[in-house]
Amino acid sequence: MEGETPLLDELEKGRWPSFVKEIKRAAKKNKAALDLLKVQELSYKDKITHWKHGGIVGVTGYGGGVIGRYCDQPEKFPEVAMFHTLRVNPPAGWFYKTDALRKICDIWEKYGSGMTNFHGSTGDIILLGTKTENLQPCFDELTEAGFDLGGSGSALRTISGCVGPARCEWAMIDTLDITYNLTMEFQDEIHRPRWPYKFKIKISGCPNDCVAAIARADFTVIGTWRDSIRIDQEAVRDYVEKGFDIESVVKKCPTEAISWDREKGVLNFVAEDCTRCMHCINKMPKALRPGLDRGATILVGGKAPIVKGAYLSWVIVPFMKMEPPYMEVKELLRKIWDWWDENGRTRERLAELIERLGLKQFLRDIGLPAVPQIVYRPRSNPYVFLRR
Amino acid sequence: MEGETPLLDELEKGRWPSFVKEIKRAAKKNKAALDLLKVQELSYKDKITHWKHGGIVGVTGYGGGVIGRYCDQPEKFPEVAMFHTLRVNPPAGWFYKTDALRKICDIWEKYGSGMTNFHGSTGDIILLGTKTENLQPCFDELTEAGFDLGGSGSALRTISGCVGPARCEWAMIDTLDITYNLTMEFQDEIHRPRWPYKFKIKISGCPNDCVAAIARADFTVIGTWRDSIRIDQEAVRDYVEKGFDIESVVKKCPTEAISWDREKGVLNFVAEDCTRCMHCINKMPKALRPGLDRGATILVGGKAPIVKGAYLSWVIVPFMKMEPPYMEVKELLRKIWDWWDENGRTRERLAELIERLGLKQFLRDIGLPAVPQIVYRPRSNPYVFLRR
Amino acid sequence: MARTDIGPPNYRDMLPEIIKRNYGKWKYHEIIRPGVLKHVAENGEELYSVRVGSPRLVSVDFIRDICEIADKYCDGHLRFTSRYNIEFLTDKKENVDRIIEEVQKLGLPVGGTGNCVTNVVHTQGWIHCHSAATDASGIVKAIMDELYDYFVSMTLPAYVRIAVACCINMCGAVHCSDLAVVGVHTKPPKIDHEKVSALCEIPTTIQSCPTGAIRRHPDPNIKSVIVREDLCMYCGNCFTVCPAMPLADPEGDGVAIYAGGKVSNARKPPMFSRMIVPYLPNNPPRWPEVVDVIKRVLEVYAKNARKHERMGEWIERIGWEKFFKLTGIPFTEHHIDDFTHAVETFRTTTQFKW
Amino acid sequence: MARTDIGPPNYRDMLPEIIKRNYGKWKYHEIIRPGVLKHVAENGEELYSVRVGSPRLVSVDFIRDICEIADKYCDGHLRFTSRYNIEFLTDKKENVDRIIEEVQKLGLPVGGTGNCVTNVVHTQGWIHCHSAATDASGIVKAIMDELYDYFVSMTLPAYVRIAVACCINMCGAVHCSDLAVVGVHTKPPKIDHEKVSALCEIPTTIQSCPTGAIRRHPDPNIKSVIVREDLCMYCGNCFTVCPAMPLADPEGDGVAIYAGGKVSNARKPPMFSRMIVPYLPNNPPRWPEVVDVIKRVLEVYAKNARKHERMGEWIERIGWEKFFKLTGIPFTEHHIDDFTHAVETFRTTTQFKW
Ligand code: SRM
Ligand code: SRM
Ligand code: SRM
Ligand code: SRM
Ligand code: SF4
Ligand code: SF4
Ligand code: SF4
Ligand code: SF4
Ligand code: SF4
Ligand code: SF4
Ligand code: SF4
Ligand code: SF4
Repeated sequence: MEGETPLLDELEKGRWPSFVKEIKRAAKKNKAALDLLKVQELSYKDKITHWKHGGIVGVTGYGGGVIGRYCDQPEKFPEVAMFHTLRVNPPAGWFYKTDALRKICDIWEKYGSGMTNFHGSTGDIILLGTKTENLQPCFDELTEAGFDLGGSGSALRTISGCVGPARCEWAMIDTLDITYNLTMEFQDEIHRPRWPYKFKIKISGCPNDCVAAIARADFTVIGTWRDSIRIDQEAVRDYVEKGFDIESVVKKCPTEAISWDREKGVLNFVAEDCTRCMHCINKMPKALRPGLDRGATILVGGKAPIVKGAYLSWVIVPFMKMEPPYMEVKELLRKIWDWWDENGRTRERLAELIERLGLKQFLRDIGLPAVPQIVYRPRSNPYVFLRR
Repeated sequence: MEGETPLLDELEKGRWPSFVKEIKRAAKKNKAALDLLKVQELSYKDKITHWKHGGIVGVTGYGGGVIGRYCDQPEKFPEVAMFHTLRVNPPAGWFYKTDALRKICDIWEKYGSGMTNFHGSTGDIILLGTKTENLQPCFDELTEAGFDLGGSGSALRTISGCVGPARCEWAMIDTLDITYNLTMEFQDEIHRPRWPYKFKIKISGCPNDCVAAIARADFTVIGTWRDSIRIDQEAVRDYVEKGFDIESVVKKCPTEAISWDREKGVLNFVAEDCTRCMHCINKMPKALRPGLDRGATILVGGKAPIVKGAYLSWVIVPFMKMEPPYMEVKELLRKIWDWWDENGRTRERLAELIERLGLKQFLRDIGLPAVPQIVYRPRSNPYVFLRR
Repeated sequence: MARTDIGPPNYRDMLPEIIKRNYGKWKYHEIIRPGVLKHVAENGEELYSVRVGSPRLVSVDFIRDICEIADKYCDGHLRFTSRYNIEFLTDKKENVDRIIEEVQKLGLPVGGTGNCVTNVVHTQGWIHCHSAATDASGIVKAIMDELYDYFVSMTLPAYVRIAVACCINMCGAVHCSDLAVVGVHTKPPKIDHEKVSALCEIPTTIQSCPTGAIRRHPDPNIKSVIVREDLCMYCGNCFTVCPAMPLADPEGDGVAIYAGGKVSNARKPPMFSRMIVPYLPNNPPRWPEVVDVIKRVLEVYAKNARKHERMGEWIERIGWEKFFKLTGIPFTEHHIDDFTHAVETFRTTTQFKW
Repeated sequence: MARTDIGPPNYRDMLPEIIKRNYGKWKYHEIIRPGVLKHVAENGEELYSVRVGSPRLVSVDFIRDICEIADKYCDGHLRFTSRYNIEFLTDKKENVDRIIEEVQKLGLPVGGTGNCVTNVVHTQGWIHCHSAATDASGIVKAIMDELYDYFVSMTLPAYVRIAVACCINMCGAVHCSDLAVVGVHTKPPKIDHEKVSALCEIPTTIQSCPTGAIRRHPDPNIKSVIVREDLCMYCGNCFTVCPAMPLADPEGDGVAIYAGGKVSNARKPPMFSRMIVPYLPNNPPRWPEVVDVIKRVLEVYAKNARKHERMGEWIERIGWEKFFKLTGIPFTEHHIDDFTHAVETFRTTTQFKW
């Protein structure tokens, strides 16, 4: 292998851990990994990808979970002539016991290239590169080991949630349980694509949004509260006494809901002005805590640029209680899917459909009330379809 | 007349001066004004307008300046069966000598209803209501008296500018002279409609924009400066000593360019952070004054909602010197008109055309450089026509 | 043959002597009382301007009345402002009180300066326009009778600029005013097919509709158009190009109310006004429901905004949801934008108030 | 027949005991040093998390390596973060240093917490994707080699999140990242007409183009399409639905750089990233021009922003014109939006800096 990949070898240098080293490691035992290394070197030389569109490949009974992939130089790189990936649905919160991980490693060493992504950007375990004939047996062993495939294609994609109540003091909702519960409920929607396009759900425990749900999910659940922040004034003073620059924090409150009374040593707080942005809580976790009347804000439509441009998610339900078995959110999801399925064009994501038909129409059809929290501001144009 | 117009009579009551009183005043001497009163009463009763579309009426050699108007009940109200208005171009800044005004009054008493608007929203003197046959003689006497018609239809409309250097310490450009000079230069464009739609020019002496140019003009000229605000610290202290709440002013500076050093009694100022919004100058006119390197920001596209929605004007030239004979601005206007004329559809205003073809295209075709001052922020989408 | 293209009189010929002397050389100004400005020139000369409210729709005799005052106290000079107010200009301080006295004799208010409600920019309405969905002068009169005290004083947190337009063409400044009333049709055009064939160019008419609601008449023998009513939002653009498609309707017509717009670049950039009430019926002669909303919003603003804060700046600071709460104005689905750039108004954050 | 629809393992089975005991009962946390979090439960129990950088694209042996550490010090438990970092979880404080030691032996950095540059969200690139206009892992490696010190420290004004995507599909978070690199094609698709007839559904292909650049082939005998090159902005959506229209090109392909996006609702609402450099050529293996821009912007930000201020919050406060000035990045016409909601980015005020 030495010297054969001069360009990639450059990327073994430097302090950040090297993926090239990883491929080489796999290549020592695995021919596909070796060809992968060579294809990648060639791309570095040619400045072009050497992968072609995948055909329809997969496992029995599923319409997704596998991304088909072929090399454009199969003669030169026969081991990666077919090089499909499996998307494996991870446990909620990406918590693992080592035995579970080792099982995956063993299976993938047996059937695939030995290369993986922990994780893909949607959150799946990505098993990177295998031949068509290995897909089914690999899948069979995975399910045997307790793992199932995630979503791909025009289906519900693998749901993800932040670490939430497992390790975060700010989780206003049980992100892991919601992720798991919805995943189990919607197995069919995940495995059998039948919608206009992909659909993503992401769940964050609080407005810090540690799974970037608001930017990357068609259906975004973000924990929040309705009552007041809880303030331990003693602990606030303690921060200040230890030299904490409380003014710099207070200054950045977007609503001026908090102010620091230096003389009295009191953090004044106007609950009705607070928009629960988390900022002050983030900076003083020992002194400030979210309120106790908890639930979630539901937003829809986040996505990347294809085709009509990127969208951030839009608030559609300012507050919803989130208690198992999460019937309200499931019902809402089903209604939205039906509406999208009925009205959406091929490759039209929810946001684009809502933009095309109007948020007003969407709310009406779904049966959600129009409240001012849904918009930043009312319309400026006079073009009201009063009677439609 | 008494008792015949019970609804309108209601509007003679109250403290604000009454237009009904005015119509009645005119109606005493003028039959058309009397019929106008009655038509208006009928509208108040029927809750509907009784005016119909005007045909093409006007004066010899002009394509505009007159708004044709007909009553939908000519038998009942023969005196206003025809009821056209004349738009008379006022002196820049709406300054008058009383003899000039009296002449207009006399002419209008002779040929029209005796009712007027001082002024219309574009800024014209509106002579409200006359018959077709009176248009020409009325016009002839008006020009005799030194007045000409303003714009209407798909033409350059009557230009207006704020009071500017005539009575305002903040005029960074000579709004009256620019208004007058451009008006004289573009008489043909005002009187002979030949464009896709209307075109408006408004000129304000400073960013306070006292003629609402930014909202209502296709071509907006707003005075500004490039150097630093001039501060008379003595005068600032004087304000403060007299009990002026300087903190409330400083707090509203959008860029935090100013701050008040209470101890030293000094108004700190960071010139490069100031965006010349005028706020602090407005509040302390005796202490703060605009800089001395003066010119104008040129913006385009302001308009009301028809058809694609309302637009505020967009910056296209951050700074342009404005010295007579204003060649640079005239040349720019001509280029823009040519471009609009060539590319615009019927009833497509400049903003709509720019939106359709792209600001980038507009700048390129007009030959203006792309500078960051033109936008609030760069694009977020990746859809760049790199080669177009 | 008459003279043409002479243009307006040269403004120079209209200026008072003190202005000619100090043109471009003003140093600062003060508002010495509501309605009276004092401008001081670099050389120390003082110019007093007395600002006076006008109903705008005036008779020639009204103009003669004010000319008389200007002759007496202002050497025959006066001006109008960009919002229809009259300004009497004098370099003699002692004339100020006399002007005020004479003006008040005529029943005209002195004010409109500083943090006040100044004159209302408005339009023709039923007085002259074929497009009108409401009257303009009448609503202005009803509003200003109620807000009179705000014209003659300067007690508000900042400027409050009101506009009224009689249809959504919005002649004037409705789209960028602190408070605005706009006439709205709420029924699709009624088509007179015979008149369409006679008067209207069919392709232009079809093309005029921003929502594509207008189609060729299905019967090829009828040279006319039809309107898909579910696509019509009553903008009236078809009526502008085709007189055979009037929208005016005594039941359907009424007004919408907008708030929070501004034009000046002071502090926050210019802002559009935004719809706060989608529809109120026409109720002449005094439109009490309209006046009530305007007054209520103004008073909530006056009570809650900070010093120097324009209506829109205040609302954007507290949030629109809070605005609706404080004013008690109901929020409806119609407030939610569904026009071209609607998505820019959708809330993309969990930040909001209850 | 294999089992299907079993779903993922139940997360409960994966949680360490201390988490099971304190699930939902955490009280507060501290970052005791870069890369090490201490979470304290209501009952006083303490959980330590050691966060470790991963290249994401890893071999099964890498996973086994980290499993070994977890077995030794964490009772066989570990987790990954939403940004690919590995977290070793232990309730024994004394294990923290040991974990760090072992991890460093593997050549992995400990950090990624607080006001740092954490791991880069990224995508497949030339490793696996047919759409790629650039590589992903390679650019990430080049950037992180350079920004390594920012990963293992917490010296920045606030969080800096970087993303890399290999094409404008933007798998990941490019569109809302503080700094982002995205692969861009800059040449229109090259059409293989024979393959089009064989592989592509023509109407779907035509419809896929957001700008309407794709037309039926003028020759009716050729069952294919043509592209109006002046309307194409190289988005690649046609290639996604029709494999016979590849855009990849060694000369044309490269990357664009974006800045100022964020996701959290803390302080300012979430923001989109915005284009700061329209195009840089692919220069593997280390993309020095790209790394240079990223580093330069990061450093200008670090020097100028206020405490707690994210990149986008800082830029919006000082103004984009100032950003371009401070960074020395040239502003070009390509920065000016000309897509659907472009007008919302045009400056509607005289307020700006020089
Ligand atoms: C006379 C007039 C110009 C003219 O050519 O006619 C004028 C004159 C002055 N304006 Fe104005 N403005 C005039 C219409 C406007 C307009 C246009 C409009 O209202 O349609 C605006 C933009 C309004 C908006 O933003 O919606 C306007 C925004 C200002 C501002 C900025 C106010 C703000 O804080 O937003 C100032 C500064 C100030 O007063 O603090 C200002 C300041 C001034 C000053 C103080 C300038 C000066 O130094 O002389 C003048 C007296 C102000 C006063 O009334 O207290 N002028 N001013 C207009 C009087 C209208 C009226 O009769 O009420
Ligand atoms: C007279 C006046 C209202 C007034 O009472 O003051 C007026 C009256 C009319 N306007 Fe206007 N506009 C008047 C100032 C404006 C302004 C304000 C301005 O110029 O500063 C605007 C908003 C700025 C703008 O141009 O966008 C304005 C925006 C419109 C529009 C919508 C244009 C748009 O692009 O959105 C129309 C509709 C049209 O052009 O078909 C319109 C059309 C009309 C027509 C001609 C009606 C029509 O559909 O043909 C009205 C004739 C009324 C009549 O019977 O006399 N008028 N119009 C104003 C002109 C007086 C003058 O010359 O001084
Ligand atoms: C572990 C992880 C969640 C997970 O389920 O995996 C996580 C964990 C924590 N986040 Fe986060 N965040 C995690 C991804 C995110 C993301 C998503 C992303 O980066 O893609 C965001 C949104 C980023 C954005 O806005 O672009 C995110 C925005 C925050 C914020 C808000 C930061 C801000 O001021 O904008 C906080 C609050 C803070 O730290 O002040 C926060 C705070 C926290 C706390 C302190 C919560 C807690 O009390 O335990 C955790 C440790 C923070 C730290 O790293 O210093 N977390 N956090 C993610 C670690 C990613 C990594 O390996 O670096
Ligand atoms: C593997 C992964 C990137 C990675 O390396 O992590 C990926 C890979 C692909 N994505 Fe993605 N996307 C991946 C997460 C995302 C995300 C992030 C997320 O889900 O949070 C996004 C942005 C969010 C979104 O969905 O909008 C994303 C937005 C896209 C898009 C643009 C969709 C849009 O509406 O804008 C496409 C294009 C398409 O659907 O045709 C796309 C298409 C693709 C395809 C299937 C290429 C294609 O055109 O068919 C890529 C297959 C690559 C390959 O060869 O394996 N991928 N893709 C991620 C999935 C791994 C996983 O399951 O965990
Ligand atoms: S989103 Fe909130 S609850 Fe979830 S991990 Fe981040 S800070 Fe904790
Ligand atoms: S959570 Fe945000 S809005 Fe509420 S007080 Fe704290 S900083 Fe202010
Ligand atoms: S726009 Fe400026 S220069 Fe003109 S009158 Fe108003 S304040 Fe004075
Ligand atoms: S003009 Fe405006 S931006 Fe400049 S210092 Fe004064 S208030 Fe601040
Ligand atoms: S606003 Fe409408 S109704 Fe009123 S004058 Fe203008 S065009 Fe006519
Ligand atoms: S009123 Fe407007 S929306 Fe309705 S048909 Fe006419 S042009 Fe179209
Ligand atoms: S960003 Fe584009 S090239 Fe990269 S993985 Fe996603 S689809 Fe493929
Ligand atoms: S790359 Fe995009 S813009 Fe170009 S032809 Fe294909 S779909 Fe159309």
